[in-house]
Amino acid sequence: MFKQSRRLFLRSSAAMGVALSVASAAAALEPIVIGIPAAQSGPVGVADHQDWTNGAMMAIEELNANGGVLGRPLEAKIIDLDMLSPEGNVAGFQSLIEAGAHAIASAFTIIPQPAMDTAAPSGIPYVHGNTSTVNVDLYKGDPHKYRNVFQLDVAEKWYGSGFVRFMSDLKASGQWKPKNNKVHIVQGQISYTQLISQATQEAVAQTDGEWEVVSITDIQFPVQDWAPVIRALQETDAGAIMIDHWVAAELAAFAQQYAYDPVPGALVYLQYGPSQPEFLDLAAGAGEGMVWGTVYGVYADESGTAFREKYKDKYPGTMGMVYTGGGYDAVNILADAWESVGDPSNFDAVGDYIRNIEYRGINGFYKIDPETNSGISYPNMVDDPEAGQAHLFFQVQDDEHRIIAPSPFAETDFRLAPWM
Amino acid sequence: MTVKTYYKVRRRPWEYKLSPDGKVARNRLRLPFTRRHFLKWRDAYNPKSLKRERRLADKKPLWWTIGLLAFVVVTPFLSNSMISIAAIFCIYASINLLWTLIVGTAGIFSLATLAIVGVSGYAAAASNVFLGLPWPFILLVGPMVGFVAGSILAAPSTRLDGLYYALLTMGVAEICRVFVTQLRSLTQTNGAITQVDSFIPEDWFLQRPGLLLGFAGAFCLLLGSLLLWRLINSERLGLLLRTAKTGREDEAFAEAVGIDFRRARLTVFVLSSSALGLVGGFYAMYFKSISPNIFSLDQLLLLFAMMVIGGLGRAEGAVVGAAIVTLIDKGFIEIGPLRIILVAAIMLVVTIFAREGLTGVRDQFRDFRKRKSGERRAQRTEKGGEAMPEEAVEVHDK
Amino acid sequence: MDLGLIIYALNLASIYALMAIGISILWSSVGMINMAHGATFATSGYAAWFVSGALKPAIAATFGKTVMASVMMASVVMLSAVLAGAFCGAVIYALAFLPIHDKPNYSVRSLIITLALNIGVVQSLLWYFGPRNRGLPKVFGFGRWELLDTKIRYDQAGTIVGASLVMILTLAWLRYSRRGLEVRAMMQNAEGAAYSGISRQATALPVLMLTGALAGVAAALLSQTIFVSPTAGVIPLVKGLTIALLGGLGSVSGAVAAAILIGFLEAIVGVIPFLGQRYVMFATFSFIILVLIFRPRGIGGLLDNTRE
Amino acid sequence: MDNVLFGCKGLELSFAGRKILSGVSLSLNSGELLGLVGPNGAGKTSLFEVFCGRYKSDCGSVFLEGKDITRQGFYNRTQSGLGRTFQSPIVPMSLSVAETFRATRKAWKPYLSRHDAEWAARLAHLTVNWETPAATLGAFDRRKLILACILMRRPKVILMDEPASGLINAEIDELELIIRRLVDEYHMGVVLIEHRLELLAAVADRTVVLDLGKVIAEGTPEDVFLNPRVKAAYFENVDA
Repeated sequence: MFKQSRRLFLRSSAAMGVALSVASAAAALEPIVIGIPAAQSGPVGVADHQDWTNGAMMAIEELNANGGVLGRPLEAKIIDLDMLSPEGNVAGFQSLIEAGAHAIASAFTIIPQPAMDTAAPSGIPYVHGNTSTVNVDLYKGDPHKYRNVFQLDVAEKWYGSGFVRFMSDLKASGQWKPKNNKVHIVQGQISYTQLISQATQEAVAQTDGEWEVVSITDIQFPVQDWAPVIRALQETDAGAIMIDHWVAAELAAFAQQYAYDPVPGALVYLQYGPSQPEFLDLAAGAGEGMVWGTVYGVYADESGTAFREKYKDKYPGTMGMVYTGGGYDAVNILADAWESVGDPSNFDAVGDYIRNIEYRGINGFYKIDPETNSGISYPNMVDDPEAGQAHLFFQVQDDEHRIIAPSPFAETDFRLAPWM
Repeated sequence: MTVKTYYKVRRRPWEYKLSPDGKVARNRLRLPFTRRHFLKWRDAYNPKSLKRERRLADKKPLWWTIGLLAFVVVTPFLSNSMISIAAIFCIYASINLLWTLIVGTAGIFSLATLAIVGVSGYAAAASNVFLGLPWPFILLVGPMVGFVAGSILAAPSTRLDGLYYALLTMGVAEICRVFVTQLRSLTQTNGAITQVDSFIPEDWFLQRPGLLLGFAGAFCLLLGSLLLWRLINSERLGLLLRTAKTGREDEAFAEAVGIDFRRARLTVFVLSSSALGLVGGFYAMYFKSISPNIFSLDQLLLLFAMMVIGGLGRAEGAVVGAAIVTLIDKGFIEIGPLRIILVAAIMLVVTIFAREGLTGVRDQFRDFRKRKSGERRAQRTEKGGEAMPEEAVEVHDK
Repeated sequence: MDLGLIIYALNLASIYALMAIGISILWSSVGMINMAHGATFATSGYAAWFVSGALKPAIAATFGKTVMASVMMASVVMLSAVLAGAFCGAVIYALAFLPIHDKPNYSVRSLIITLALNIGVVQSLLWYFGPRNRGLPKVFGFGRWELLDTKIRYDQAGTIVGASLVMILTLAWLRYSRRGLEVRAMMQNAEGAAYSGISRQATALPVLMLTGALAGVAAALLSQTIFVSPTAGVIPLVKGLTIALLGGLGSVSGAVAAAILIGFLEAIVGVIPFLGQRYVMFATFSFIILVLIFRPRGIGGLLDNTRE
Repeated sequence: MDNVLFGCKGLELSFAGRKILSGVSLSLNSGELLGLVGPNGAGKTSLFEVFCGRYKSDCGSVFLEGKDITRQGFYNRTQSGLGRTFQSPIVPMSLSVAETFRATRKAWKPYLSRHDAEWAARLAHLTVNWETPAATLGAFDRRKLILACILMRRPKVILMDEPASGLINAEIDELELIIRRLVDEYHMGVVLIEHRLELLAAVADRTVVLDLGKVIAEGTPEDVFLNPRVKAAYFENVDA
């Protein structure tokens, strides 16, 4: 099983080389370079970045097999990003820009400012899935400078209101009868989880007593043992539990320990972490019935299913549910832009194209909100399912992630978890 | 009759000698207001030719000047990312130099170096972002906070043994990291302070002119650190501390001749801490942001690796090590985690084979050669043992 | 303070103690601060995962779903972790002890070499196995007991019992075997031991292998609760080091006492409402700093005479 | 005893319940060489350590020129004019002789000049090349080095802990010469530890015998030799 990540990645790079030489017409021309800064040696985010790289590589191979873009082959330039420190971000982005990248496609970085500041002056189109409010604020501070920095998905705060809406809808549909209106939030300490927690609390406050946050438990990465958290959960005995944490392995450990000691009847929502492939493997069945969500996930509709199958062919095992599609879409969006602009080196034209793009990808419909230079979320911001990226809610059913909301994209109905 | 052969005791290292006019009186430049000379010239008469010969007894200043000049001349012609790497190198090298002062000169095994940089950087950045002080004050606030932090941290160092003190300082660094990440007002940015004002104008930031200006600043920082190193390590404080360096007996000697080495240690610690504070402020300005990563163990280990590879306790070690590791870590990001493995491998090999890092290799090799030639000479003498003093008169050029 | 909290504290304490004892013994007998203890921990975890994964079909085929199968699985996991740990110890012996143990600056250089090994091994694991965490087979099975109205998970109970057992065995070995006598002689006075004919070179190897095996056991036990990953050793290393120092380097009983203290401290801080989990590290280090300020050589001296 | 230069009153010292010193009182005049003798374990070196402040006494006081210096640190006492040498010939391991002198000259203000160092070296009969690393000196030269370093500041009192140990007879003679000159010409007070009584007889003006932390005899060397308590302490097994 261990073969899949690194070795397959190497193999796929080799395959790309073959594809390059086959595309004879394209091979003669100078390649279009996509820079991918991916954390490979840091303590966090390596798995997500691997997903993104896999998705992007898949798109590049497909495009190259079809003759490339503008007759030119695509080439990925992957570097190891130290995304925790300013100097790491600056060094990574600078080296990509200097390597002659025509665009940068990045999953995310923990401190966006240095990365954006490095990319912005060069005017290079920089598309990413940071899912961050900081990003939006920075853009609003200087829209001209950051004009070519696009956050393909939405800011993380939508996770909060989305979750509350999901609970209300689920309750209204009658599939779940909460035993009380209490919500217990377990929150991590980074900005991402903190902002989601804040947004959730605000959204709960607006429900006029339909829900009520009764307890907030703080946790700190790395969580070695969830026993104290589970004790706190049982003391509160809330109807809905939100584990606002993003490290898949630790959530899997939570799932296992929770399975011994569940809070009867509670809805368990694990926020984003289970999207990472290792969750199902590690939880080994204990994740059954747990709910999680993402504002940027791979759909299960026709194109989404096709993508999932292709992906699983290429990278066997459990598939990541978020950044795989994200990387794939990002490259396709860039390819679209280059195809219609005609000159990948004309950064501003490419940027203008992306700003006005309307693209339906694996992770939903991409349209850049001019206010924030980032995506649009359904149903949080728009009511038309095909006007944004759906905030998908998954439930682990029979050891598989199944979409249970929002409506047009749901694969299946909510199912009561074993402890409910 | 047996022919007696004479051997040279040992080869002299090849040395370039000036031959000044023997009749002119020697006149040396002095540093203003002191009795010190710039370079350590030594004149002597050659007993064979009876000519006056002049040699540079200490060539290190020459190498430093050549190296730094080459570095500062070449860097502006490099690519943007190389200029950034050069600036990062300057910053890391400065931190390493100051850390070497603490660990090597003062002999206090502190792991809170980056914590001091971080705390002062954070305080300086906060004074700018939240209190609205203009950027020149960052260069004042940084050292002040560094001074305070250094004074607080220095207090327990006289009571604790090396390893225990190292643990304590590691704990302090961890507490700082946790504290900063817990700060609710910094939650938005994951504990980082961003958009700090800088000596680099906003429009130039991370573009060529800005990079060059940043590099110039970082280079000045490095020069400043080297100057501080020189002032502390080669002057009175350094001399006093070297007297009390190697252990209890040395400390007893120092006290017996009236040296208050504890106070000297604390002085060096606090001075270096203030300078580290300045580096912290500069760091926050250079990147316009500072993140909790500065307190992380990984970052500390990276800097430690630099010092070890270059040679612990030497200025040239701190700088050479910083150059090698920064280049690998920031320049070879394409090869991914392999580069970290490469750094670890270099560290391993250097430590196994070199006593005092890369910059100590030359001395180590000379010692080795001396020992070997001594062994050979001993074998050649008739008794097959060491050359006795009375035999030594027969040996040419002893 | 109820039983559940005590169990949780003991669970933490037993893992910490396993790591800290290894570091402590190693320092006092061989004079080496082993920074590669974390790498040993991670490597053992991966070895257990790899071997158990490889042997899973064979065991399933031979024993089916019987109790014997789970016993076999458990012994495979523990054995492979222990062997891998001991092997890592031997590697550390070959790289960080043998070439330099009679050279200048031995203690600093061995620390640096083990540090380099730690960094290198962690990154190699990350490079070869990828960033994904791996789950070990559950040696103690899934489930929990109800004891006095408290729920005790099998893995918690197993860890506490297993760790205590291993520690008792180790201490007994040190106490009663000839090798153990030699090790203790070296712990008390390395020079004196050398004069009475105890070879430092010959004794260092079993000591390193033993401490490596202890880290292996810790890895196998902790992986019952969390998972195996390249960086899994970082926290146990930091905790082990701090606890060994807090216990007064070189004092085994001090290390155990410190591990229990820290285990309980972490458990209690975790449930204090206004502090909570996020202040656990904060509290731990503040506590250690306080102790060091009042007792500059840790708490070891309270229990026995540590080596000067 | 009004012109007492240096002394102590009622010093008590114990380690882990064991009495090392009990009620030791001594006094030293300027220009006097006081011999301190006693069998092994009598507490001679411990007394020195208390004198120079490396051990803290349980009670009692140490005074120099009428000033109480009990609370001062070692280096402070050195700076007030109390020199001390050690039983083992210690020198800074990483400095040359010249550097050692330079460090000593600059130990505290006012800094001394190189001439002071040269004067002290001559006084201590130190005739080695100043570029030699101190660690490579022989035992006698090492003792001379630390003595020279101490002499540089013209101390009032010098405490010497077995300066003759490990020296050959000719060297001991030279040492006696040096010490006598310090006492006679420069009127320094010297306290000399030596456990060989016969050596003290030649140089000391007055001798104090210490046994089990107590002063058991005091007087000229000849008187002390005949004291039965001293004989008992030294030759326990012999009927005295």
